[in-house]
Amino acid sequence: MMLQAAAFYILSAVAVLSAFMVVAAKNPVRAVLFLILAFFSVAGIFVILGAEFLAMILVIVYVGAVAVLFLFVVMMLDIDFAELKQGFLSYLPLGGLVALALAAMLALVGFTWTMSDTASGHLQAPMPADMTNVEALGAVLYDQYVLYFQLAGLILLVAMIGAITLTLRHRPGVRRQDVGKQVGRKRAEAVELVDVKRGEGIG
Amino acid sequence: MLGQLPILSALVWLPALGAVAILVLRALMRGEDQAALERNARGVALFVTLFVFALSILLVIEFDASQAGFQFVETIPWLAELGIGYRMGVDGLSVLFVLLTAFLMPICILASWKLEKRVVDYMAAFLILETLVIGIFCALDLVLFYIFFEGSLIPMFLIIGVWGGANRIYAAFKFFLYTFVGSVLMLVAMIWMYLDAGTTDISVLLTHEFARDAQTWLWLAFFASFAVKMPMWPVHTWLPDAHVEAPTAGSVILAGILLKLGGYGFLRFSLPMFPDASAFFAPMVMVLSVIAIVYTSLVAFRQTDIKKLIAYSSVAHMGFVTMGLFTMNEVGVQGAIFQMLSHGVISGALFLCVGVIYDRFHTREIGFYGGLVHRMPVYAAFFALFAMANVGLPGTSGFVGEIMTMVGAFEYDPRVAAGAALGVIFSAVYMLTLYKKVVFGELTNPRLETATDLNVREWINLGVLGFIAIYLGFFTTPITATTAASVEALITQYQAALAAAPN
Amino acid sequence: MAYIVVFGPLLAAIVAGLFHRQIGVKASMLITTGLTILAALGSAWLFFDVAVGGNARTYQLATWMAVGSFDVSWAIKLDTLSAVMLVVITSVSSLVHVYSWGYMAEDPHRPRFFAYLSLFTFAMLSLVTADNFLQMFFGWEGVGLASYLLIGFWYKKESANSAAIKAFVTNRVGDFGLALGVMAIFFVFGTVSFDEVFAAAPGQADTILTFFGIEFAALELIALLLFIGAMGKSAQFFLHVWLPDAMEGPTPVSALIHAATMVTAGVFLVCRAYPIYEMAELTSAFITVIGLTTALFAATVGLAQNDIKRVIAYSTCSQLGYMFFAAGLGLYSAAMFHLFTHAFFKALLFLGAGSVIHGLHHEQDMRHMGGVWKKLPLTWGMMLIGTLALTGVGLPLINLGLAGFYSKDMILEEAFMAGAEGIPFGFLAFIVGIIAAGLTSFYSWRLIFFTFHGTYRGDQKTFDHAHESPWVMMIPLFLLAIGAVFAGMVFRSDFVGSGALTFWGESLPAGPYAEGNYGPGAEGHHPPTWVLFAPVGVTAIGFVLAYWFYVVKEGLPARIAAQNGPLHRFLSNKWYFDEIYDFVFVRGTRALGDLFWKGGDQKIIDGLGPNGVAATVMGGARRIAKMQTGYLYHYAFVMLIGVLLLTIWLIAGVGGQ
Amino acid sequence: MTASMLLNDLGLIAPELILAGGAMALLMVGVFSKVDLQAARLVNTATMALFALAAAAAIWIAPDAPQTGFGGAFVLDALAVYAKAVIYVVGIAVLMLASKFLERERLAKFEYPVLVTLAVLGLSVMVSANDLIGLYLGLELSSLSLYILAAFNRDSLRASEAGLKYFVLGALSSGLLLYGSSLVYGFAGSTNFDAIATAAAADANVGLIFGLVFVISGLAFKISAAPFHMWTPDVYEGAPTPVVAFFATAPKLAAMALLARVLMEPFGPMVDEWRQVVMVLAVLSMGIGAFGALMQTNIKRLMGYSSIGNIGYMLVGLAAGTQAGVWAVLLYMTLYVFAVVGAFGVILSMRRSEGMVERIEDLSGLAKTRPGLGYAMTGLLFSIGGMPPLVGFFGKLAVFVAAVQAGLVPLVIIAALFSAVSMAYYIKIVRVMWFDEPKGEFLPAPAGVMAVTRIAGIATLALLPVVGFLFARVIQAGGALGG
Amino acid sequence: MLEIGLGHYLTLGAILFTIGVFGIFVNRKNVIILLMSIELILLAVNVNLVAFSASLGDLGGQVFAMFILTVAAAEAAVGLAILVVFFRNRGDIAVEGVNMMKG
Repeated sequence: MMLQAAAFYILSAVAVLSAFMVVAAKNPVRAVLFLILAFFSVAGIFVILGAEFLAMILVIVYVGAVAVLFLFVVMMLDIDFAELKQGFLSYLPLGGLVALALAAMLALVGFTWTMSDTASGHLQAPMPADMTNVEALGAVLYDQYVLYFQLAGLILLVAMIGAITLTLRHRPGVRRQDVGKQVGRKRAEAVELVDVKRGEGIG
Repeated sequence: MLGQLPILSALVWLPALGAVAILVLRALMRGEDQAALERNARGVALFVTLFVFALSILLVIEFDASQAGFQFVETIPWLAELGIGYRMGVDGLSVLFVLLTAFLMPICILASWKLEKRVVDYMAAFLILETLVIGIFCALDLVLFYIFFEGSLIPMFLIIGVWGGANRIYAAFKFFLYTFVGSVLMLVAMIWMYLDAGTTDISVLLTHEFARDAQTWLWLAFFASFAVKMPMWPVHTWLPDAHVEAPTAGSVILAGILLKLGGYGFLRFSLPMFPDASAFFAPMVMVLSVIAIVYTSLVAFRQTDIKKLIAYSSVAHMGFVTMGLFTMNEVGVQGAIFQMLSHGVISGALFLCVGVIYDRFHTREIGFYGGLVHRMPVYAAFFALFAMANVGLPGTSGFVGEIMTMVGAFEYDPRVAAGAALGVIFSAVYMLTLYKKVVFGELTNPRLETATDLNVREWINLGVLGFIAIYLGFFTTPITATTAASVEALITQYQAALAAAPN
Repeated sequence: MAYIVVFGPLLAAIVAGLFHRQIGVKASMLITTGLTILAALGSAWLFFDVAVGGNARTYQLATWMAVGSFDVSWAIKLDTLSAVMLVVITSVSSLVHVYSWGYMAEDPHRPRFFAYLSLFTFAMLSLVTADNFLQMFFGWEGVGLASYLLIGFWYKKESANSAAIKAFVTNRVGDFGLALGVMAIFFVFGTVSFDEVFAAAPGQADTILTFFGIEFAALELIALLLFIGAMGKSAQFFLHVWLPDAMEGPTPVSALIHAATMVTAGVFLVCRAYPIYEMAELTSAFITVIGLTTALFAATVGLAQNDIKRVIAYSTCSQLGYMFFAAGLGLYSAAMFHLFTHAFFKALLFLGAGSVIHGLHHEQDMRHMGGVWKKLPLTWGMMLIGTLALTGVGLPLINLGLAGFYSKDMILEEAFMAGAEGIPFGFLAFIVGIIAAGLTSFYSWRLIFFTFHGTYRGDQKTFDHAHESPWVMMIPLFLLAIGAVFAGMVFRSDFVGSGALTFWGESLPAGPYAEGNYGPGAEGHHPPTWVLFAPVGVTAIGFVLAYWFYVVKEGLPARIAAQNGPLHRFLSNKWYFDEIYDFVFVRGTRALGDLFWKGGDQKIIDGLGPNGVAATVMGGARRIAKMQTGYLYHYAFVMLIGVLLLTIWLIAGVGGQ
Repeated sequence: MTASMLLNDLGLIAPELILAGGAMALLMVGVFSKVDLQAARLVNTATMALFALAAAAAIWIAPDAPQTGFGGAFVLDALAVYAKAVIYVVGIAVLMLASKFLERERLAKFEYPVLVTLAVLGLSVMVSANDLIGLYLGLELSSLSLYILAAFNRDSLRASEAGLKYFVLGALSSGLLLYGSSLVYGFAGSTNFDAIATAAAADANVGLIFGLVFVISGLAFKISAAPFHMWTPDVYEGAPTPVVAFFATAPKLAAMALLARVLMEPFGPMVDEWRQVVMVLAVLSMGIGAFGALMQTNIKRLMGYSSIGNIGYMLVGLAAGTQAGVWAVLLYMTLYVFAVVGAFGVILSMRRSEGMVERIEDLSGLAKTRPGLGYAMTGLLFSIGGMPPLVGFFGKLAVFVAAVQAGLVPLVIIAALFSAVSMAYYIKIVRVMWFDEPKGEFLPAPAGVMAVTRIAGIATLALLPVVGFLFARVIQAGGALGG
Repeated sequence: MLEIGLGHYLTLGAILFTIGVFGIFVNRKNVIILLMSIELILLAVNVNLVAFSASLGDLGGQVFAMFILTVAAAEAAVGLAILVVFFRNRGDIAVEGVNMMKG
C-alpha cells in the first residue's frame, strides 16, 4: 500500500511538474523533452493501475513516435527562439484564474466521485480474472471493438494521406533518379549525328 | 357553377405563372432583340393582370353576399402531418380586397409602360406581388397566410430598391426590416395559436376560444405586425420613406393594397379571434388612431416632397380605418372597410398623379412646380378630383369612409370622433396647399413650359380611378352590401364573446 | 320638375366642365345659363306649387349609404322652406350667369367659370332639398368646394389661391362641428333623416350626452355642433375671416355665393333644424349672442374698409348676424324673410359693384374712385336702390319701403318683443341691431359717396375710359333692383305676416306676428312706436353723417385715416382677427407640424426607433466583429471560458434545481 | 461473435463498407495512375458514383425498426438512414462544385475526393454512433480529413492558417469531448449510449453533469455553436471554397444529428439540465450569427456567421427536447444544407478574368448581368434566412413550433427578433445584387456549378408544394429518438 | 491520504487537463507548444479513463484510452503537417502571427 502510494505521489508530482514545464519552457526542444518525461510518469501510473499494455503503448507509441515527431518538427522548423520569448505573462493572471477555477472544480468532482448504481450492471467488457491485461484487451479489441479497430486504421490512413498531401513536394529543381528511364534509354535518344558545315557551327 | 372550379387558386397563381413565363421568355430570348423582349414582357404582364381582373370580377359576381361564411373554399392536403393545409376561401371581408388588388394591378402595369430599366424583372416582380397579395386575402390557413403575408415583402423590397429614387436603399431596408420585425412576432403568436387550437385552419380558429390572458399576448403580437403594416402611429415612419422612394406603381400598390393588409389582418384575426383583448386594447387603438390622424396630418402639412405629403396623408387615413375597426359597431367596421377600399383607389390615383409629373420632370419637390394648370389642364382637373377625394369631400368615396368611421367612433366615444374630425380639417389644409403650390399660380419655372398634358394611358388610368372614386361616393351599396353579412356575423360573434366574458 | 331644377345645373356643370373643348365656349355658356334659367323657372313653379299651393313632398332618389340603421338616401325634399331657398338660389344664380356673360367676357376660361357656377348651384340645391342631415352635409361641403373653386378661379393670383384655401378651411372648421353634430344626431336618434329626427326631438329633451367629460343635454350639444357648422358657412364671428378675403373671386361669384346663397346656408340650417333649436334654449341664446356680435362687429369693420367689395362683404356678414340673432330668438320666419330680401339687394349691390369695377377696369379700391356717377349713371342708380334697400329705408306706420325695410325692421321689432317676453338677449339684440343699422347706413352711404361722388382720385386714363357696363350686365341689375324694391312688400305677409301660417306649413313656425302674439290682432302687445321708428331714425343719422364726412367735408376721412388713430387702425385691420389667427392657427399649425415632423418623427420615433435600433445593432455588430481577433489563443480562451461558465451555471444555478 | 452475427453486422454498415472500400480502391487508382489531372478527374467521378451507391445502399438497408450491431456500438435507425442519405447526396453536390475549381486553382489531386470520402465515412459513423468511442472515432475520422482539406491549398497562407486554426481548436474541442466522455464513462460504467441512459435516468451527480457539459461543448464546436464558434468565420474565409461548401453542410448535419442523438438518447433523462445549456448556446449563436455577419465584406466569412446563426435556430428546436424538436432540426438542417450548397455554387461562380473574387460587393448587379444566378442567389439567401415563401421558412417554422410546444416562448421570441437582425444582412447581399450597378461581369461558371446552383435555387420555391414529402421523412427520422 | 483512490487519479487528471488548457491560452510563442498542450489534455483524459477502468473493473476504458492514443498519434501527424505547411508559407509559427483573418 505504502509503496503504491509513494509511487503514485512521486510519479504524479513528476508528471504535473513536467507538464507544467512543457507549457512554461522557453525552448521548445526542452518542452518536448518535458513532455516525454510526463509521458513516462503517466506510463508509470498506468502500471500502478494495472494497465500494463497501455503503459507500454504510451512509451512506445507516444514517446517513440509522437514525441520524436514533435522533436523532429521543432528541429526542422528553423525557428528564431529569441523572438518567441516575449509575451508570456500578459495573459497569466486571467489564464491562471481560469485554470485554477477549472482545476478546483474538476478536482472537487474527482474527490466527490460516485458511480451510478447501475454502473456495475452493464459493464461493457468486465475484466476477466484469468487473463493478462494484454490478453484481455486483445480479446475484446478484435471481437467487440472490431469496428472501431478498423476505424482507427482508417484514421491512421487519413493521417498518412494528409501528411503526404500536405507536405510532399516534387521540387522542380531536384533531379531524381529514374532507373527504368536510365535503362530504357535508346541510342537514338541519346546521340545525334550532325554534319557540320564549315564555318557555320551548329545552329 | 364556379363553385367547383378553383377560381381562387387561379386568381392567385395565374400572375405567378405569368411571371415565370416572362422569366422563361427572357432565358429563351437571350441575345435576341431586347426591345422585343421588353414589349413581350409588358404585354404578358398586362394581359395576365387584365385576365386576373376579369376573373376577379367574375368572382365578385358569383359571390353570394348574403352568406357570412367562406365561399369558393378550396382545400388541398399539403402538410398533413402538421394539420397545415392549402386552404383558400373568401368571405365578405376579403372578396373586395381581391377585387381591389386585381383592379389596381393592370393600372400599375399601364402606369409603368414607359419604364426602361430592367423591364422584365419589373413586370415579374409585380406579377409575383400580385400572386402574394391576392394570396393573403384568399388564404384560410395561418401558415399559408403568413407565407403570402411575409412573402409580399420580397418583391416590394426589390421594387423599391431597384426602381426607386435616390435614397431608395435606406427606404427599402427600412420598409423591409420594420415590417419584418412586426411580423416575426406575429409568427410566434400564430404558432402558439396553432398549438392551442391544434389546427391552422382559419375557419376553425375563428370559432376557437382562446383563454383570456393568452388573448392579450396574442393580440399584441398580431398588433405588432398589423400596426406596422397599417401603419399606425408611432410605427409609421417607414411609410413616407418607402413611398417617396418607390416608383410610381410601387407607391400605388403600397398605398393601395399593402397598407390594407394591416386592416384586413385586424378584421380577420385580432377582432374575431381575440375579442376580449380587442375590447381591452380598443381605447389604446383609438388614441393611437386619433394621434395618427391629427399628428400625421400636421406633419403632412409641412412636407416639401409631394409623395411624402401623400404618404403622411395615407397614415392619417389609415387612422380612420383603425378607428373604425375597433369601434366594433356595424357602421364603424363597414366604414373602415369602405375607407380601405376607397383609400386604395384614391391614394393610388394620387400617386399616379405624382407619377405623371415625376415622369416628366423627375422631381417631387413641391417648390419646383407651380402653375401646371396652364399647360396641363386635364391633369389639373384629375388632380383636383383626387385631392378633393382625399380631403373627404362628400360625393367622393373618401367621404363615405370617413363619415362612417366617425359615426361609428362617435358611438364608441365622441371624443374620438371629434379628434378624427379635427384631422379632416387639417387634411383640407395640406391637400389644398399642395394643390395650390403645384397646380395653381403663375408658371414661373421655365422647365415646366414644355409640360404636356396627359397621354391616353394616363387618361385611362386616372379616368377609371376617378370614376370609381366618384361613383362610390354616391352609391355605396355595391360595397356595403357585399360586406354586410360578414361584418354582421363578425360583430355578433364579437359581442357574444364579450358578453360571455366573466367581467 | 324637381329633377330638372336640381340636376339641370349639375348636367350643365358636367357638360361645360368636361366637354367645353368639344362644344366650344359659347355652347358651354349657353348650356349652363340656359339650364340655370330653366331651373329658375322650374323653381318658381315649384314655389307656387309647394309654398303657395301647400304641396310639400319628398322624392326618394337612391340609397347613398345603408349600413345597419345608418341608412341615408339621396332625396329631394320639397317644402316651403326649401322652395323659398330654391327660388332664391336659382333666380340669383341665373341672373349671375347672365351677368357673367358680360363681366367675364374677356376671360379665356369662361366655360370653366360657368361650369363652376352651375356646380355651385347644384350643390346649393342639393343642400336645400336634402331630406336628411348627411345629404345636407353633402351639399354643404359641395358649396364649399364650389366656392373654393370660384374664389380661386383666377388661380394665377397668389392671393386668390390663399383666399380660396382660407375659405375652404374655415368652412371645414365649421363643418367639423356640423359633422360631429350629424354624428351626435345619429347617435341619439339612430337616424339622420329630418322627419324622423324632428319628430323624435321632443322625446329626447332629457337625454344626456357626455362629451370630453362634460355632460351635455343631448339636444343642446347637437344644436351647438350644428351651429358651429352654420357659423363657418355663414361667416359668423370667429369664423368670419374667410368672407372678406373671398372677394378675391370674380364679382359675380361674390354676388352669388357671398351674398345670396352660400352664406345663408347657415341660416337655412338653423331654420331647417328649428325643432331641435326650439328645444335648445342655451344654444339659442348663444346663437343670439354670436349673431348680434357679428352684426355689430362686421358693421364696425365695414366703416373702415376701402375695397368696395369688402365693404359689401362686411355688410353681408353683418346682415347675417341679424338673421342669426333672429333665429336665436326663435324668429325663424323673420330670419328667412330677411334672408330672402337680403339675397336680392345684396346681390344687386355686389353686381353693381362689379359693374363699377368692370367700368373702371378692375379697380376695386374706393380711394381711387369718386365722382364717377356721371360715367356710370345706371350703375349708380342701381347701387342707390341697393343701398336704400339694405339700409331699410321706408316709412314705418304705413309700411311702405324697400325690401330691407320690411325684413330688418321686422327682426328688430320682433327682437324687441322677444326681449319684452323675457327671451334672453332680446333687448340687447334690439339695441345692437339698432346701432348696427346706424352703422350700416353710414358705411353704405359712405360707399356710395366715396365711389360715385366727390372728385375722382384715381388714374386719369382709367377715368377717361370708364364706361357703363353692357346690357347683359345691366339687365340682371334691373331685375334684382325690382326684387330689392318689391320683394319685401309683396312677400311680407306670406313670410312673417298673416299668411305665414299657411305659407310655411309644417316647415317653419310662422313667427309671433303671424301667430298673433302681437300686431294688429293682439291687444296690448304692440311694440312701442319709437321702436318702429328707431331703425329708420338711425339710418337717417347714418346717412347724414356719411354725407357730412364724404361729401361736405370731402377729404376729412382721408386725413383721419392718415393720422392712423388707434380706433381706425383697429377697425381697418378688422379687429386684428387675421393677425391673431395667423399667429395662433397658421403659425401654430406650422410650428406644430414641424415639431411633430422633425422632432417627433425624425428625432424621437426614427431616432429611437428604426435608426436608433439600427445604430445600436451596428454598434453591436462592430463589437462582435472586434471580438473575432483572429488570435488562436483568444478563440481557445472563449471556448474554455464558455465551458467553464456553462458548467458553473449549470451546477450552481438553474440546472441545480 | 459468430460469423453470422458478423455478417449481420456487416449488413448494417453496408454504406460505410462501400465508402471505405471505395476510398481505398480509389486511393490506389490515384497513386498508380500516371497523369495527375486525369487521375483526379477519374477519382472525382468515381467518388460521386460511390456516394450515389452508398446513398442507395443506405436507403436499401433502411430497417423498419432500429437495429444495433457490433455489440450495441452501432445503430441503424431512421435518423441514421435519413442523415446518411442526405450526407451522401450533399457529398455528390459538393464534389460537383469542387472539380473545376480545383483544376483551375491547380489543386486537382486525387487525394481530394478520397479525403472527402473518408470524411463522409466519418460522418456516416457519427450519425450511427451508439457509443462514446464510436462517436469519438467517427468525429475524428471526419475531423482529420477536414483539417487536411482546410489546408488543402497548401501554398496559400490563408488556407494553411485556416487549417491550423481549425486543427488546434478542433483538437482542443476533442480534448473537451474526451474529458467529458471519460467522466460519463466513469459514472455510467460504460460508453454505450443505452447504458448511459439507464444510469442517467437512475440518478445523476455533478460528475455526470460535468461530463454532459463537456460533451456538448465538444459537439458544439463541430456545429459551430457559440461560444465554440470562433473558428468558423476564419476557416470559412481561408479554406478553399469547395471545402467550405463541404464544411458548411454535411459535417454540420452529421454533428447535429449526433448531438440530437446524444442529448435525446443517453442524456434524455437529463433534459432539464441540458436544455439550459442548449438554450444558452442557441441564444449566443443566434446573437453572434446575426450581429457578427452585419459588418462582413467577404461573402464566405458572412456565410460562416450565417451558419452560426442558423445553428442557433436549430438549437432552439433542439432545446425543446422533444421528437418534434428533433425532426424540426432535421428539417431545418436539410433545407439549410441544400440552400447553402446552392449559395456556395454561386460563390464558386464568382470568377472574373483576373481570378476568383469573394467580396460581397463583387456581386454588384448580379441580377442584371446574370439573372439566373441572381435570382437563384436571392432565393437561396432568403431561404437560408427562413423568409417565406421560400422553403427555408418551414425549417424555422418547425423549430419554432417545437420550441413553443415545449413552453420555450421567450426563447422563440428572442429567436424571432434575432432573425430580423440577421435578415438585415441577407437583404444587404440582395441589395448588392439587385440595387447596385454592375462592376464587371463574371465568367461563365462550370456546368457542374451551374447545375447545382440552379437546382438548389429553383428548389427553394419549387419544393414548396411538395415539402410535405420532406416533412414525412424527417418526422420518421426524428421519431427514432427519445421514444 | 495514503489510501490512493479514484479521487487521486481524477485529481491528477484534472491537474494535467488544466495545465493543458492553461498552456493553450497562455502560450503566444509557438504553435508547437499548443499541440503539446493538447497532448497533455489527452493524457489527462487517458489517466481518467484508465483510473475509471481500474475502479470499475472494466476494460472498456482501457480500450477507449488505446483508441485515443492511436487517434492522438494520427492527430499529431496531421497537426504537424499543417504546421509545416503554415511555416513554409509564413516563415514562422508564432501564435500571434496567425491572424490574417479576423473580424
